[in-house]
Amino acid sequence: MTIHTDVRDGEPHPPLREVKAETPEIMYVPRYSGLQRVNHWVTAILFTLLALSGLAMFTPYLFSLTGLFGGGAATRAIHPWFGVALVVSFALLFLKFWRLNIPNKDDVAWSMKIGDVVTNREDRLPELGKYNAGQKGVFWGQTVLIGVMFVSGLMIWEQYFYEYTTIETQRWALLAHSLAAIGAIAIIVVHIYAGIWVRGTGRAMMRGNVTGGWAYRHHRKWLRQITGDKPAAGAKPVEKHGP
Amino acid sequence: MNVQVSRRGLLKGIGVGLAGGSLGALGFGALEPAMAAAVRPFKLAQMKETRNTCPYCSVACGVILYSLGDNSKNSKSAVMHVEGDPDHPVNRGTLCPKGSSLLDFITSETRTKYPMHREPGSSEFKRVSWDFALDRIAMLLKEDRDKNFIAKNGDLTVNRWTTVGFLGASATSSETAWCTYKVVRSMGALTFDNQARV
Amino acid sequence: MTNLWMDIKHADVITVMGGNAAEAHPCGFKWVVEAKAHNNAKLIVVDPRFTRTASVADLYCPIRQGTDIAFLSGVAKYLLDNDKIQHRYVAAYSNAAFVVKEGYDFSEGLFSGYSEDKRDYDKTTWDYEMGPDGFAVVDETMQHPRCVLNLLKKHIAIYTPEMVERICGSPKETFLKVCELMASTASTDRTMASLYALGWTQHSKGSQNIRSMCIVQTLLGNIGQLGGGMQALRGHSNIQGLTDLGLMSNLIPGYLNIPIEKDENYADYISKRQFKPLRPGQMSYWQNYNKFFVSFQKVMWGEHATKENDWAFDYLPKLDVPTYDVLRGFELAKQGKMTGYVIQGFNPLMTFPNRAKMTEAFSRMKFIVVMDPLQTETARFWENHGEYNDVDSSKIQTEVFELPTTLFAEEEGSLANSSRWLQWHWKAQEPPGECRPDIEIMSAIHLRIKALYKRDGGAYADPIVNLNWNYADPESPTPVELARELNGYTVAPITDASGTTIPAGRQVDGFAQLKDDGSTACGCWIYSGCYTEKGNIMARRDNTDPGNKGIAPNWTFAWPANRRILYNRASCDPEGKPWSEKKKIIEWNGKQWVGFDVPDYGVTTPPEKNVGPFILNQEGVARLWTRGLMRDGPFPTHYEPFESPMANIPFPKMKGNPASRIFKGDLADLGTSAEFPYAATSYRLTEHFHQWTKHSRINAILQPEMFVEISEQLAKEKGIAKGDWVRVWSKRGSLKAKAVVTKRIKPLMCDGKAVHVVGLPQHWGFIGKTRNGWHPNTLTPVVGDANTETPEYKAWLVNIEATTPPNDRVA
Amino acid sequence: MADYSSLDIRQKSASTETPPAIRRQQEVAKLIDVSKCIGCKACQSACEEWNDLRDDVGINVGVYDNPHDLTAKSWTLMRFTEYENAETNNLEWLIRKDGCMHCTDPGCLKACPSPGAIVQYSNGIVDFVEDHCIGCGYCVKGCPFNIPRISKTDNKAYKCTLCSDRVAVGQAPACAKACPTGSIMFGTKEAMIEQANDRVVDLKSRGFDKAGLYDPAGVGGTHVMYVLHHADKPQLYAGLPNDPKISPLVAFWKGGAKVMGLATMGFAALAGFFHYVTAGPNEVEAEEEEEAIDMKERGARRRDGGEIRPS
Repeated sequence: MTIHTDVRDGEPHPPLREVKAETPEIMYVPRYSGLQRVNHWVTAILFTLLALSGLAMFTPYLFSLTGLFGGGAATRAIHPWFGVALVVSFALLFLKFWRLNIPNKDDVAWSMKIGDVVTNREDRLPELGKYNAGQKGVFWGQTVLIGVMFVSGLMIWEQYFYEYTTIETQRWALLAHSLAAIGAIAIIVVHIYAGIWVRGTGRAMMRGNVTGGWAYRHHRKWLRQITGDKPAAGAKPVEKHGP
Repeated sequence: MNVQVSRRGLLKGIGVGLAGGSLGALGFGALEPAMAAAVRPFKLAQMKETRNTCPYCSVACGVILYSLGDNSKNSKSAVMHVEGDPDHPVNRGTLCPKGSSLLDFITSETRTKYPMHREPGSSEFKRVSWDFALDRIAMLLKEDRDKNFIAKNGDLTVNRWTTVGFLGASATSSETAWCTYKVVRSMGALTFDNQARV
Repeated sequence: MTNLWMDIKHADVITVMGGNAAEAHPCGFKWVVEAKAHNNAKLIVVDPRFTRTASVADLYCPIRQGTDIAFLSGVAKYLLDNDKIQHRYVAAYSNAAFVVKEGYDFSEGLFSGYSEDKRDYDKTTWDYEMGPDGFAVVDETMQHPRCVLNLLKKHIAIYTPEMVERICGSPKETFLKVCELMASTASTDRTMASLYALGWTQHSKGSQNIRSMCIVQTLLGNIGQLGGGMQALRGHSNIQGLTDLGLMSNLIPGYLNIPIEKDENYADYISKRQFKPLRPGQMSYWQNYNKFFVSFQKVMWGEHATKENDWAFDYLPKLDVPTYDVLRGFELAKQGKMTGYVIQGFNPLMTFPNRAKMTEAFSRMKFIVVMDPLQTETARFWENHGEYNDVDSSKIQTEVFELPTTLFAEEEGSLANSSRWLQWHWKAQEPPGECRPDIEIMSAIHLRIKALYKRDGGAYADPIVNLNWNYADPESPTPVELARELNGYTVAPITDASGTTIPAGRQVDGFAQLKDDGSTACGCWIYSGCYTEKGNIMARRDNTDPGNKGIAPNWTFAWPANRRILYNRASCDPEGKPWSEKKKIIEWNGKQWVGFDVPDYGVTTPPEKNVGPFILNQEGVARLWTRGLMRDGPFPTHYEPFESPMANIPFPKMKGNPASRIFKGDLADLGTSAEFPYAATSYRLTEHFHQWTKHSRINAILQPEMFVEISEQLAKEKGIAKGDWVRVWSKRGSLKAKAVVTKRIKPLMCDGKAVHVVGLPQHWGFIGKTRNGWHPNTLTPVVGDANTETPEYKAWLVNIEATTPPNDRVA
Repeated sequence: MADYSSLDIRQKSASTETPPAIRRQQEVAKLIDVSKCIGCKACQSACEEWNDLRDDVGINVGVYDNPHDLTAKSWTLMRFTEYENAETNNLEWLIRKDGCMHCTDPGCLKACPSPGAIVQYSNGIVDFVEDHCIGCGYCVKGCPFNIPRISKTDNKAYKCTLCSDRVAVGQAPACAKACPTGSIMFGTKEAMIEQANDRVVDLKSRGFDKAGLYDPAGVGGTHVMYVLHHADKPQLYAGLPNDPKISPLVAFWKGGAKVMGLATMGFAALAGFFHYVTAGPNEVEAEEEEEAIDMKERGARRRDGGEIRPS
């Protein structure tokens, strides 16, 4: 049986034991397949384009953003098509990940300890599966908001769907669309920040894997599951050494 | 007369406009980019005005025909817009939906443009020359007049011709009508009528 | 119009009946709105439909089409019963006091002298009793049983409000409201203007419809007054002009007559027409009939019209029948007795009654020539356009010419409007393609025919070869040259009334200068003064309006003699003082008549002379009774339309107008109310002008497609919904149209029976920008007014049902 | 081009800078006297002719209204209503000329996201500047009278300009000039209100006690006003709004929502930033890497473990 190992410096492989004595060996845990990563980034790019073109039409202060898309009329014309593309791309993500994002009791426990979450006290948090409540929040939040924006977007897509709804409905749609967009953007800001804040997360979407330690620290249940380990009876969280 | 006044008013308008223009040139206009684009230039400013009368109903509203070209040799005049004549005592510049759209009447696609001739039994018109048409019409008229002219009824001189009818047009000028009258009556024609009844 | 458009603003009451001024004459109607807004006038509309005129009316009264005489006779009765007449006016300015000859009688709807087989009257009993002095007998006291007023009372006695309601379907209360409002103008300071159009003329008794209102207006003293009068709103821009210029079978310009066979020579002809006053000292233009006639002959045939040859009297054709009007013309054509028709700016196929008959008539002619700026259905009657014109071209042997002409924007000249104004207009652009002015076309035809006659001779060529044609360019006489002829000029030196001599070759100042000795020539005496030595009077554009009377005396030229309000002498009392200061037009200042308009009277004739103000009439007064003038009776009488949903209530024996001419074939083509239960009528919409504007994109947008208007009740009965396709058919034809189901048409309760009205606008055809459609003439009967032969377009019978779309509209 | 226009801008849509406001022109207005209107459609005709518009030739659908609705090529329209007045038992044919009302507080302008695509001149005219129009249709939602229409040809918004080109040179709008009965009058707003008051007096004298002027305050008054015989029931006239005002939805979307939205997004970003500088990054420690490996080995020992695969 083999163990995936790696040496920080580029030396040739010495025998296991010796190495183990010298430098700590790091295990890498695959998290996302290539396709999933592509899917995520396509969605991300579309989201950005939508945000920029949407904001341009949302407030005069940002109207100049229409310059990025070749002017106001072009922006108006392209925005809904970005939307359609995003919906398709996000739908794939959704199909892939919705099961893993079904909330469970750990999420409750985790959410109770949100204080420790923001203060980086992982040691005080319950063991978690592949996703924590925050990540699930992002997932379901976007799912709902994108849904809202899609439906309301069609209603205000003057060029093709003007006749199908009353002007009053379109007014509601317009408002809903804007509010949903604000929400979605805010969530994305948090999502991105989380990626910066929790080190080692980025490579999950860049390289597709995370370090064992990252998995151990943030998603231990998931790690146990994939390593086939069982928590020691009554095992308590390891004492944290040092400050 | 008020049309003069109104024309002066118009010129004043243009003056103001030009003033505005030069202001614009001085850079003030730049403050309001929307304005320049918003207001369409007044299209009649330099058009030729011709006084005319609406050819439809008998109110005979005064109309002003605005046309392209100033009668200079190299410009072919064409009516571009029709508007009520503010001087006219009856319509005072107003026009009904027919008068207001006289332009589309003048420029109608279904206007006749060339003499057309349809031969007996044919299912189509063929374009012919004026001379062909007029020669043939004159010939047909004379032929029938010579055949059916009635000089006497018993010993009464009656000099009438009734077998070709003539209809006068209610929109032609009185001068045209008079010309028609002379031509028709001189032939002794009696079957002669106009639109007075319809 | 006896008055003019702007004058309507002075009216206190305006009645629109037999017309729909708001829709047919919107810009003239502005003066009605003006009267309402600034003269607190009340507007009455009497119409089978609640029209757009009714939408701004103060009082709307429904009426069954073709019953106007009953309605107005009812009004006249109300005025007489309630003593709501302007007594002095009636006494002095009408023939109320004239005594009628012994022997006149009226019973069961017929006047004395009727001949069934001739469908005509011997009018000898309709004359006045003549005194030994050779003048008509007058009974100032109006006690004489045979004086006009008493005969009138007797004649209209039957038209009680109840009878009016039974015949017209006009609710009694509404009818009485109308009477009261009209009666309010019997006072000297209030006037009513009557606006009418083809809603009165297009009936088998059209002229009598108008007479009925004339009687009412005369009793109310509203003729010749500011804001009063009979306002005939002519249909076309120059139909007034064409009538003035006599483009009719029986007329010479200026309402002179074409001689009839019995007029053996000039002397004989004149003697029958020369004016004979019926009252002492009565003056009239017609005293000068001979001058007008000779001057006309001179303008026509110049030096070829001489005293010796009776002023070329024989150059004129002589009539063997009263008229060769269009109905007769196309009847003859249908019988194959016409060789051809030359049609100038006219679309008879889609205009004259009974489309099928028209198509047949055209198909039987050897040739037709159509001169028009627009492509007309007439010029293409032989072309198959599916159900809209389902003909077999190969079977039609008619040779057809379509000659392109210029239109108003491409020529100059004058048009005579309803106010009798001759307005000059100018050319704005060159015509498209090879269009030519009608003048050039007519000239070309004349010159060619003249050349043929000169070369080959032929039937009586003299009037043609001798026709006065000395224009600078014979191929193209200018409108100015022609206008100068119409005005008239001196052929030889003349001395006018003031004693001054006018050399030869000068334009005359007016018809007063015309002579009967051949020294003057004049194309149309009533137009005399339109183009004098002062220049083109018709081109005057001074719109100043002294006294704000709405007269604008220096705007163009109005015939006769630039007079704007006819009979304006009647606006003053017999002493020459205006009936009302507020409504002053002219007055007697002790020496002469002065005021805002040209006096319709001898300018220096003093009131004491008692010359009647109606100087066009031999009586000098307004006619409540007409002597020989009307073919169908001295008084109007209620006759049902030839196709009517009900019998004539007061005169059950009468079917239609007994004096109307109707041809055999057309009589057979009349339907009965059993087969065709609904009362149809045809009319204009304001968005369109006849079939011209269907060529104009904008108008096509405003009213794109033919429809018929019916009441909600009839729609319910027939299971027709808004916008459905319906089929409407009569004894003569069938058409399809969209259904406009409206509250504005309601069933009329006539004699306890609900009469449903079906309205058909008349603006569509198979050429132009609008959707293909039919013209109501597909359905209308061929019978005309007894006096003018105006077809009965306003009242006939149809049936209606829901149907499928025409083939070209099947989705 | 700075053309003949002598009209100054009072408001511009989506504009971040305020137009010069020292010049004040007299406000103009069009007064439509419904009681004088005969529904002849001269205004429609004159409008299409002057503005060089030609709509499609439609069909008849059983009413006089043609075209059936306002379009990008029909900026004004007669709307016909047959009303049986229960009080008087009279049939009334109420005919209203529909078209832009040129509100003092224009919903279209408020809603428009494109700077200068909708302007209001200081004489009160509200004008669309198609050059700047992006075709989003927000003006349609902003308008309380359902007036603007987006063209299917060029995806730009169109409506009555009150003939700003004519007014700019001191002429009345084409419809007003044409109107045969003077049902449409044009002048300073002041003069029009005066005129309206005269008309109301006349109408009351003819039995229309509820006659009045329609100059709805909900939109700050309009520069197209109506004289109505039944001013108490504007709805009668083909659904003329009783009390038009800019929809609260639009108002909130263009007001509160904007601020709130920008705030929320900004806040999220700042929150992150400050959290980072306080709590700092969340890093994986070396022990945790080892624990992971140990865990792996324990797991492997427990059962002849297979490969570790992403789940």
